[in-house]
Amino acid sequence: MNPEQILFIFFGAISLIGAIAVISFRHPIYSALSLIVTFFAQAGLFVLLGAHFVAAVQVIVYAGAIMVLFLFVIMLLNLGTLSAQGAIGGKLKGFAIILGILLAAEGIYIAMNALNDTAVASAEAAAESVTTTTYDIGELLFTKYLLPFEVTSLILLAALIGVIVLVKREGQEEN
Amino acid sequence: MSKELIVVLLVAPLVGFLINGLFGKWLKGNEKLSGWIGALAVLVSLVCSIIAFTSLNGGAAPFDETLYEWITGESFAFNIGFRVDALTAVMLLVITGVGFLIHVYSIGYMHGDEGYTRYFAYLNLFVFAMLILVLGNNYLMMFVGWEGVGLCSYLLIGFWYDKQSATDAGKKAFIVNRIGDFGFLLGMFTLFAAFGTLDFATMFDDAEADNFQKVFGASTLVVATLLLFVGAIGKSAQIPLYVWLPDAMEGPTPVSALIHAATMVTAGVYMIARSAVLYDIAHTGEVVAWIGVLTAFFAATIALAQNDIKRILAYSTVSQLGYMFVGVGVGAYASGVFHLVTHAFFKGLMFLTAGSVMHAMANELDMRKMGGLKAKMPITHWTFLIGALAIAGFPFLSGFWSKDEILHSAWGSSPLIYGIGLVTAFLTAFYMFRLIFGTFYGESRVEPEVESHLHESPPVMWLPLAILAIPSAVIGLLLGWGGHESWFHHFTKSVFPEAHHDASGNVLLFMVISSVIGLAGIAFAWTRYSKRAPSDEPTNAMHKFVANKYYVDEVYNSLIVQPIKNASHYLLWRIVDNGVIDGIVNGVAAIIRVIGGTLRRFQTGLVQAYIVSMVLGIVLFLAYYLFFA
Amino acid sequence: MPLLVLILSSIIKIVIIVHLLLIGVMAMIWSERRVSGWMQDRLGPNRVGPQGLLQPIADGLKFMFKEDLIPDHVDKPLYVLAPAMLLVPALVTVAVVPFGNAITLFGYEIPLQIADVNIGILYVLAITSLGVYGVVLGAWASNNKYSLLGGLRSSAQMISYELTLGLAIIGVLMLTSSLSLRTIAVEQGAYPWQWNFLIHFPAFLAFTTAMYAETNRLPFDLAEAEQELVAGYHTEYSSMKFAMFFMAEYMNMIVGSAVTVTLFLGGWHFFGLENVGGPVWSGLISFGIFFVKTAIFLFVFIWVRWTLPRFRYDQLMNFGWKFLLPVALTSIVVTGILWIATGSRLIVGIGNVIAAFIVVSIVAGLLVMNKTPEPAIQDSNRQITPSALDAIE
Amino acid sequence: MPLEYYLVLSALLFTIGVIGVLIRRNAIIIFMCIELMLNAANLAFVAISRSLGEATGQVFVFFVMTVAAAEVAIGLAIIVSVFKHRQTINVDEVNSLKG
Repeated sequence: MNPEQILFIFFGAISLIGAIAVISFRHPIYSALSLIVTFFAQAGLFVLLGAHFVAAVQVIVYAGAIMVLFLFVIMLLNLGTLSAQGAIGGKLKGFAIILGILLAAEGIYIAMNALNDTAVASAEAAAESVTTTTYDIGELLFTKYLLPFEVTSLILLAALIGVIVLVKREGQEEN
Repeated sequence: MSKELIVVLLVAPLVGFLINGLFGKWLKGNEKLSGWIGALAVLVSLVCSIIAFTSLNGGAAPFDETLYEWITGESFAFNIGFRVDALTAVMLLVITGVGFLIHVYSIGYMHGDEGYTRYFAYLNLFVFAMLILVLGNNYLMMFVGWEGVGLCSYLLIGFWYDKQSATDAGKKAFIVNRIGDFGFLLGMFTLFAAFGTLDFATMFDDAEADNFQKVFGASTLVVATLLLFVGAIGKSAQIPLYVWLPDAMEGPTPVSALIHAATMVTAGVYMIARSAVLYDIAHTGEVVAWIGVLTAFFAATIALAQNDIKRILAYSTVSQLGYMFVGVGVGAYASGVFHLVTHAFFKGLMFLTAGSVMHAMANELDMRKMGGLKAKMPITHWTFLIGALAIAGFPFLSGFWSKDEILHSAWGSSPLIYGIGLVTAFLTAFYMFRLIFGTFYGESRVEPEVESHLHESPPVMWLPLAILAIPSAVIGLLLGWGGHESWFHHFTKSVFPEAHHDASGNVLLFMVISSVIGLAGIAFAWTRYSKRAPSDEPTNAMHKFVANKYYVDEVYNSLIVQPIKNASHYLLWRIVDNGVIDGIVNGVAAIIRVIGGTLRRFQTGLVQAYIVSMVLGIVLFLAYYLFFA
Repeated sequence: MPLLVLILSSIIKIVIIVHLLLIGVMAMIWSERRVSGWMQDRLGPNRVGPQGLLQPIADGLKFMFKEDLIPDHVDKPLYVLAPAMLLVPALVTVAVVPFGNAITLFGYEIPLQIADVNIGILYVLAITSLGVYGVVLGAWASNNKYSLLGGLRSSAQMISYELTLGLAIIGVLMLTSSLSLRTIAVEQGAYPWQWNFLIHFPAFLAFTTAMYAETNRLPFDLAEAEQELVAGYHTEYSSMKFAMFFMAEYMNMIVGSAVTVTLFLGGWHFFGLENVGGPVWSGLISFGIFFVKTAIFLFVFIWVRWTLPRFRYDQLMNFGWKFLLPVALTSIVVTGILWIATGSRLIVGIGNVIAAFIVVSIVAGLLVMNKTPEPAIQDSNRQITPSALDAIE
Repeated sequence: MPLEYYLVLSALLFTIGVIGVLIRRNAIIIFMCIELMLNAANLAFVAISRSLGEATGQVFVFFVMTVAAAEVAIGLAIIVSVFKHRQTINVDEVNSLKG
């Protein structure tokens, strides 16, 4: 077992455990914390895959900003655990879990088989140890994907305005 | 000649249209500005046209280039490409030159109108479309322009859209034109099926080399050219589709001058001149010539009995267009186009003077209520007189040269056509001077309250008149001196195939004959109308028949319009629409209602229930895709 | 370099630097109190040891031997976790900071840096952004309104100022074309007029200010404003757990200063002094230079504390969003344009200052023009109800 | 490490996210599960990007993160305003979608 495998198993296990914890904890704060753990493990996997830049951005964006926002809202609304009974009864819940297991089985099947004799599989051997640098990403981002890049900026702007409108109007109603 | 020049030439009116069309609201307070923007846009085009004309090098160096690939398929390509040769250059000068003057004239004429900026937007758009029509180097581009000018014509005829008669006239023009356009389209399809391209250059070369798919056997080109001619009949108001043009006079008078006299209606002539090679090979010119001469005669007779000055001019236009078709029909393409040019000037001039009269007479058009206007409106009178003399074929004025050439060529083709043409020339001179005497001479029949306001038009209106009067008078002499050896013929030689019949007979004799005929018409008009007003009521049955335009509109109405209306009402609406289509729609709705009633029970409002079904779908789909597909 | 040497040298470096940091914290506690005393014309601690130098040790001992109280109403796991979550990021950040040039021992050249990561500056930003969790979780776990308010304030504040923190260094990155802290330090050169703080003066100011906010120092210490929130997010903490919060704050200051020195103040460079002496000595001297620079910067921290009063919450947000952020953004735009257009650092520097001045003037002008009478802050933000949202926002 | 391992991990994480969306009633946790699914996709992107030896996949991750950030901002704002109106973020009780 080489170090990469050990690390993969380590980070993979953490992210799986974290993910399961997200959907198992009653309290949203703990879910959020588990999610942060999962994100960290994913960042570790990214580093393992040679994607340092993405790993850093993963931590900055997800752990540093998005999850703080989640915590902020949870704390702001002071959400406790929700009462157990709901319209979705136990049957539907069981059905949902079965569905999920089926979905997972299909996903694993795809992951194991569907890539045979594709371009991905043939290219794999050639490019096992390639590390993409920030420079590569930047170059792609500002040449080939310049338009999508600009469009994302528009999306962010739209989100910004949307949030302001959503929250502002409410505020004025109350005053 | 550079690509850029052509682009500027073409785009300038478009820019004018966009400015006036989009920002007209802000320009409204300053309507002069709006008008001058429109005029300036056309002036730019005019300057470019002149540059293009001079750089043509006497017709030796045509320009033919593709700017943009428009539609590309496996085996065909339609391009946005432009061709400037002698024919196009002449058309460009006419369009932008007359167009510019009419724009300037309109600044004064449309003063104070509610839709001032809209008017100039339409006018600029028209110029743009017309330029595309003449600049295109293939039939598709020509068709785009063809439809564009049709649209603008419709918009401008119905410019005063709150007037019922104007909107009706607009619709009539549009529908009648559609019939012609349909023919044009079919012709285009035929040509495309035969040649696999619509580019003029390749198509004409292939046609000359007899290298094309014979879709209709030997008569392929006959079918194609006749279909194209149907388009020309619609656009250029020939029998039997001429009915829209007199009604089109409902639009503002400058529009009548620009679109329904000088430029758009001549598009058909241009198209045939452009397709000269095809018509020559197909030998369909005779049909064209006969339709033309019949239209010329027929319209001239109607014009005899009209009292509305714009209508007289409209029928005169139809008649003169007929002459042009005679010209291009008998193979004297240069003569036909030459008449197009001279006609553009003198008919544009006459319409504008008619507008000037209307302007002074508070929109009165009936010459029975005019008379003696010469004293009040000297400039208008003199310019109109020049135009009328030109159209009547007064010696050495422009119409004399061009009409003479056409008649001369017609003699070589068929003496009968020549004969009818000559009679028409007499009629033309007669009704024109009936109009002049009725309007400008004799006792004043103007109503008193109108008379007190009678005045000469402002400089912005009479200046274009004066300017137009000059070419109306002399352009024939300048371009046409020497008959078939004239400058104009030399210039356009490269575009048209060799005339296949030589001008026979004594040129001078023909000139004398047509001059005498023209003068006789004037003299006859003088004897009848110089002292008394045009009669109020038709005196005999024949007169009444002619005055009512041979009841052609009524015949069309009862033969075509009413049956279609009835069929639509009883068959299509009552049975097909109400019964079948509504039945299907209602039935579908009923089925969906039943299904929906069942399905709505699944709509619980719980997002998660929906997501569960969504995921179920994904799982099933994936399963099918992975294991069964 | 053999792997063994690499591992060994790394371990040694880690041990040394962590201890230096801990000692630094103690030094900071002492100097903070002494400098405060000096500034307020009083003595400060002067009883334990010479000049009161042993005072931090006494404090530490006291913390250690106090009862480790866990209140009944807290969320226990998070309550315990929170101080560590604050302290660890502060410690970890230091891994990529270059403390000096390389030192040559036994024929191996050892860079004075724990890890030269090629995305070093991103690493710093990523880890810094995690500091907020300690505060927020501690605040929430305390199950105490004051703490919670402190935590909320802190999280909003940190998210806001992180933006400025990140954007302000982009100008530096553009001119350096590298994300590695060592490269950035090396590129700046030996002389102060080549250092980044002159080229990116407005960005430097914005960065420094944002860093003050990130470390929750006065004038940005709203998360623990004594007069309003008792002690903010660490109200319920005592003993070693409180000490950890305390240490984390000072450690953040030290690391922040070190990062600033690296990014803007030329790192270990000072008039070529770092190259004097042999391979060993030059390394030590460069470390010394770096140490002194950081110390001076830390002094400024204390100085600012006793110079500026605390912001009100809305002022804090206004300042962050309406002044610092535009300044940082302007700096990016101006630096980019001028660098491409002229390629002269001098012009970039001058342009940055002018542009920042213009932007600040515009914003200030707009604010003055749109000034409406400020509504009195409602009492309702004492309790967490939906309406408290608006007051906090 | 073969690519398949990463893809299997990604599939598992994604499925956990799906299950979370299906069984949890707290809107915020559902939201987190969506983030989890996005992240699983990111993992697949990066893994395949490495296998192909080019950075395109990472660029897409970058876009996904941007969209995720925008989505979280909007989503949380909606949750906050829903809470203000109805004092709950239980998706079972927020059932105005019912026809």
